[in-house]
Amino acid sequence: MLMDFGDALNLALREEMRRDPRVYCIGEDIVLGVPFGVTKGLLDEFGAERVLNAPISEAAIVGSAMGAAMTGLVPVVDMHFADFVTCAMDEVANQIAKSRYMFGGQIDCPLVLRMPYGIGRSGGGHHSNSVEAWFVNIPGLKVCIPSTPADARGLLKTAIRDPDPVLLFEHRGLYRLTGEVEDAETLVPLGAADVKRAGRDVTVIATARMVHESLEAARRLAAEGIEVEVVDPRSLVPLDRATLAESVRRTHRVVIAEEGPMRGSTGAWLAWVVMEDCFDDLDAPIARVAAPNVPIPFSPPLEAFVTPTADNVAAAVRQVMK
Amino acid sequence: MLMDFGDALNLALREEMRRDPRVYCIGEDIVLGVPFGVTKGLLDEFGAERVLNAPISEAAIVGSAMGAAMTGLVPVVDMHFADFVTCAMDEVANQIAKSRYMFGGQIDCPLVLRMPYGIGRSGGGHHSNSVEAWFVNIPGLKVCIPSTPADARGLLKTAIRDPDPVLLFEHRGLYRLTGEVEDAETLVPLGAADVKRAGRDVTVIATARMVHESLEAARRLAAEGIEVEVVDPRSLVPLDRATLAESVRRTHRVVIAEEGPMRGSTGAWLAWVVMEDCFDDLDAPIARVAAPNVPIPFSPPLEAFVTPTADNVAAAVRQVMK
Amino acid sequence: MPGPDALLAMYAGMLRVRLFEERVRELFAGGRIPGFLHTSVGQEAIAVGAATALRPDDYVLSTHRGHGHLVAKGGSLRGLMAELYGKANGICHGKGGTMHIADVSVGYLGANGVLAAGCVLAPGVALSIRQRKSGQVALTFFGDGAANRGPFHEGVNLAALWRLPVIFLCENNRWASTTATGLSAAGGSIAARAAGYGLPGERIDGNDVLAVHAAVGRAAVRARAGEGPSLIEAATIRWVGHFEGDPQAYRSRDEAAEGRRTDPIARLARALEARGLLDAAAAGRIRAGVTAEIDDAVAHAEASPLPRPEDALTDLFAHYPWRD
Amino acid sequence: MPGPDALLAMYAGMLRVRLFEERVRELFAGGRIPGFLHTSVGQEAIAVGAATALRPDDYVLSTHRGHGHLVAKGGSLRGLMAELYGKANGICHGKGGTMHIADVSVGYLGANGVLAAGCVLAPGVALSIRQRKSGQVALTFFGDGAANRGPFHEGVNLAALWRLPVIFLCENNRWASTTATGLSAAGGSIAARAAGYGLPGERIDGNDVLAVHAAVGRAAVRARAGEGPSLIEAATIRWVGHFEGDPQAYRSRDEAAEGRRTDPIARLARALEARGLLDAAAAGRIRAGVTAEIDDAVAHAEASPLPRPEDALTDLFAHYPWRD
Ligand SMILES: Cc1ncc(C[n+]2csc(CCOP(=O)(O)OP(=O)(O)O)c2C)c(N)n1
Ligand SMILES: Cc1ncc(C[n+]2csc(CCOP(=O)(O)OP(=O)(O)O)c2C)c(N)n1
Ligand SMILES: [Mg+2]
Ligand SMILES: [Mg+2]
Repeated sequence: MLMDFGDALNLALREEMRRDPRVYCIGEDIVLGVPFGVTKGLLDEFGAERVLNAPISEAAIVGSAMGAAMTGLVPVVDMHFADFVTCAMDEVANQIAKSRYMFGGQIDCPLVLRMPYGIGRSGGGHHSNSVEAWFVNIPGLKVCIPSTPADARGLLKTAIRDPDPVLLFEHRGLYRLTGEVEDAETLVPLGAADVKRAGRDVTVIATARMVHESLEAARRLAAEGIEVEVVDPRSLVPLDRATLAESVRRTHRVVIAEEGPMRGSTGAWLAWVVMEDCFDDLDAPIARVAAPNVPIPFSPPLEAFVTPTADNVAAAVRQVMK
Repeated sequence: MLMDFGDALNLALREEMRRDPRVYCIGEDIVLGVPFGVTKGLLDEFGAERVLNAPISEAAIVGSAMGAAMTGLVPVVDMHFADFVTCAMDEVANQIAKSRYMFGGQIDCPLVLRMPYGIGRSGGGHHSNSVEAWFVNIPGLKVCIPSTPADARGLLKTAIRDPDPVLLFEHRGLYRLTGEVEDAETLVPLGAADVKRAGRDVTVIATARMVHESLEAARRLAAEGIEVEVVDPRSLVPLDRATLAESVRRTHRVVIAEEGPMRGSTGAWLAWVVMEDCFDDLDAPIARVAAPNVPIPFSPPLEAFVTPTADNVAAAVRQVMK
Repeated sequence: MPGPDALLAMYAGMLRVRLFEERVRELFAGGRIPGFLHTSVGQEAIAVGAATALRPDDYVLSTHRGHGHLVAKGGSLRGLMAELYGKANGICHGKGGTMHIADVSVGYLGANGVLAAGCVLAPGVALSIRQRKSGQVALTFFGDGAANRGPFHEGVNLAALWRLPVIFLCENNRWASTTATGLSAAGGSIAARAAGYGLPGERIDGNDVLAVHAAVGRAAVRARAGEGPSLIEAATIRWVGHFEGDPQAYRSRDEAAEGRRTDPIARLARALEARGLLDAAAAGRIRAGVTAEIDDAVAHAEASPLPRPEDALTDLFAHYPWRD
Repeated sequence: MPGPDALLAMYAGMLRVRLFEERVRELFAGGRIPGFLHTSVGQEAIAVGAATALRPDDYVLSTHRGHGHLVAKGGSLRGLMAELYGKANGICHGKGGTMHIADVSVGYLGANGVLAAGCVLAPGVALSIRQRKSGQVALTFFGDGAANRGPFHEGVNLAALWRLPVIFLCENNRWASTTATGLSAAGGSIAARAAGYGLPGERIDGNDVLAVHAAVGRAAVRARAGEGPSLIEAATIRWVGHFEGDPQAYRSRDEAAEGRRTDPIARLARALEARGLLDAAAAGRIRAGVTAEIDDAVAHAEASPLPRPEDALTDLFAHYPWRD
């Protein structure tokens, strides 16, 4: 069936909440599904016990999710905007990520943090950030970042069933993107990259919104006779290194596209991974597409300037083809 | 004069507090200099107005520092352990890092966050983390990471005089390391890497404690006829790319050594930087030394296992020499 | 009790905030202003009662709903409107926008996209005030919802502990987005939390500009006397959506109606009329004057240039010659 | 009022904590135990008064000073001591150590190296209790210093708002490391903060195990009845350094002396003697029994193997077949 990214997430929540009574949702204004509608209507089907509107207390929302997860429930936290995970950073980085390990495996911590993120609509400096790189750097967390409605649904379902904490980065620019979603319940495994477009000349490794920008760039470049392969890792932790390497060994040229800031971001790390696995296969330096190292500005021309697009991807591809 | 790393930081604080009455220190238990002694004795010289023992309120400690910095003071915050910056992450990532930019340059935010960090003495999962990679990924922050008493003093002085926020990562395993420190007031500029040992065969880029592990490895490898150059960036933001590239263009082989976890860390990013600047100069894949992707365990043999050492650096050098 | 001129200034001040916000809403609806917009229509008495009780050099820290606080503090309408438009000559060069406006020249240290952030910034501003012996105060606005975040606790405790010149002014407009205050603040009272820190806390009618002015005035005197911070909870009503475009499914239409019945501007107008300080003609002149100011600000913003795209790279650091 | 057996169990329980902690201190001084060590010598009445007022299946969340809480909750001394030694068969396989001990089998959900962390974990534990209709309660310990962190505010507010079965038990031992409570908690009272959330808050004598037992018992009844959380501030004295090796320059020797004068163990002993429930011989037998348990735990720990270094890579995820 055709549905949008937000509805696909909503479907995944419904399916998992029906399947497992331990699953509940918590967050600010989730009963009415503000701001992105993902949790809309859940209250009617599952009741107030399982759809909890919390006060503006990110540390308590995330911390309580861990307390519940340690003792038998499966919380799905809506961070409202990923930017606000800063208000619960200790709970994520020191508590959730570390407890299974520090306690010698005594506890499961099956929870999901839904992280709406990304640039767009002049959200400004506090509502536009890509912070996934911080969590890739924190051992004990799994990190997913879907680009299509089907992947969003499948990854969220898998994340909810995972016995360990999973962060799901949902680009807010994708919520109204429609795509084909299986009628049957379909899971997408973690650690399984997906080749969104096959091509022989260049491998573009892209996440979330940048997958679509890369596909657009690929269409344009095809007209110039350049065949671009677009590989979407879908989960960063675990990372499907095999699929990435297999593609690079065929194309010998790599572009890595993300929306986060250039410095110290996931793209820099992915470049390292590719180099580690495929150094001798590379015919050109890896090129990267990312935002410049500034906060996200408000004014449309400024915001547009820092937002990576198909143009940037196309330019990067041409560069590695030189 | 010969002094240890902690005393060199203490000296820098005294020198800067004498020079500029706007400078003050704030943190938990800093009057008695607990736990690392860096702020010891400052109260006697500068009084309670400028040496503030704060309650256990990291968000208020860091947030108030920004409020003071915006309005004419120069706070030096002692984070106690860098691990606890998670308790003030919003203040650092969304407030301090972004305000000059979001406000169109209306304010200066001259503050320093002193970040005691690192593995050692069975500190365990909440007192041993290397979190500098998160801040390298946040535009608007400068990040220093000294390895010697002289650099510690010089960088802290420069950081205090900088009109923008600077994080200084102080490896807690270095506080009692002694070294030569100039009698005269000496500043170390940001963005100036330092070649701690010259060598023709391999460039080892290392930070903080790993500089010393790398020097030890270099001594051992010299006996095998391998001449290792050890380059200490000293500041990660800004980064002295020129000095790194200059070295790599001579040696054609690179090892990057840090104490943080492998995945998504500063070493991965530095590997990207080297590749961007020197791809055609590399005769071998870059090798990295870092901790495995786990929290830091308590038990001595486990802690030792995850702690990068000279052995790891030597092994990495031999690998790139193959 | 403020004198006639001061009362008339409050009246004009509230009208300026009201008409400014209503114009901003129109401009947003008309696609002239981008962003996630939160306006303070109905809450003008708090912004104006507070600003008029402070010295021009006192500081305020604001929120995501901060236009009115800046207008009341005396910020340039031209600079503010141009910023909301995202123009190059806006107060933040278009980098901040609605949730990140700042105008240090009038002591307005910034709106904030993160709730309750000002609660921990304010004690630091107060530290610098004390160090500089400037006799200023730092007032931070925050909402009933924001009062449930940790920084409220840490900031109030620190300010109380160190007797810092801070005023914590909570605008309780009954809602945090879709969530009623009673469903987010245990105990139901923000003011009651003050006692736990040994502080005075009072709940006032936030639709009575004189009550706000008096309460903030008392808190400012206390702060300047070195007696420490105060917590004020001002009850008010948000007439409009939480953000522009909010369907407001969570509340009944009656509430907006109740707001209009208790309109702080009409209320002050009646008081002024009763004392013979205002009549229809004078009211008309004031409105005309304020409208002219806003027309001018809009004309200025419309005529102003957008920033050059590459200006996105400026203003990050005071000085940064390095290549990244 | 607990019966004779219960009273004797409390006496033995406090003695077990005391002797365990003192042994740990010796072992640390002797270089047998690594890490940053915080012991609870002098604070035994709180750990034991609380644990004996709870059901075995109730949960506790602990702190950096948590050995005593686990001993009192009935954790295996062998498993605990082996963990403090960093041995492979410690309760956390040597991965946790002093600040991260956990023993889920007795409802002890973990010590914590981050102050006040338990204040936000506990409401979630209570949510699962409610969902499972298990009638358990979740008690979180925290210190007077930790009470100044944001999570205290957010956790108490959430638990109060949702009437969750949580007990917030503050161990006020007058100091947060080198910082006196009066210099960190504005108003000077943690208990007084409860009122702001519409909660009962009481300050009790934390050196009176019966007072602690009674207060926690009342809070547990209230929690199980669905009436919500309670905040208890138990005043006590830390006899020893904040951490092992603390020179304690910040306080006078008198305080430790005062601690010994108000020793909770001697105090209960006197009460038991007065009621003819304890005499020197019986006291000797109890001490001998506890000492034997601790000797056994030490012998077990000494004899246990250290983990294999590569075991540092296990226990991160339930299942992780991927290459990083
Ligand atoms: C830390 C944080 N959490 C969540 C949000 C999203 N958010 C923006 S406004 C708002 C409601 C705020 O309510 P209140 O504090 O009462 O202020 P009001 O909007 O009523 O003026 C929320 C949840 C945010 N901006 N910051
Ligand atoms: C969030 C955080 N900040 C700082 C520290 C460092 N620290 C460890 S114990 C301690 C004092 C704690 O005082 P209190 O809460 O009263 O507990 P007590 O040690 O007295 O039992 C401090 C500051 C920490 N562990 N966590
Ligand atoms: Mg509100
Ligand atoms: Mg204490």
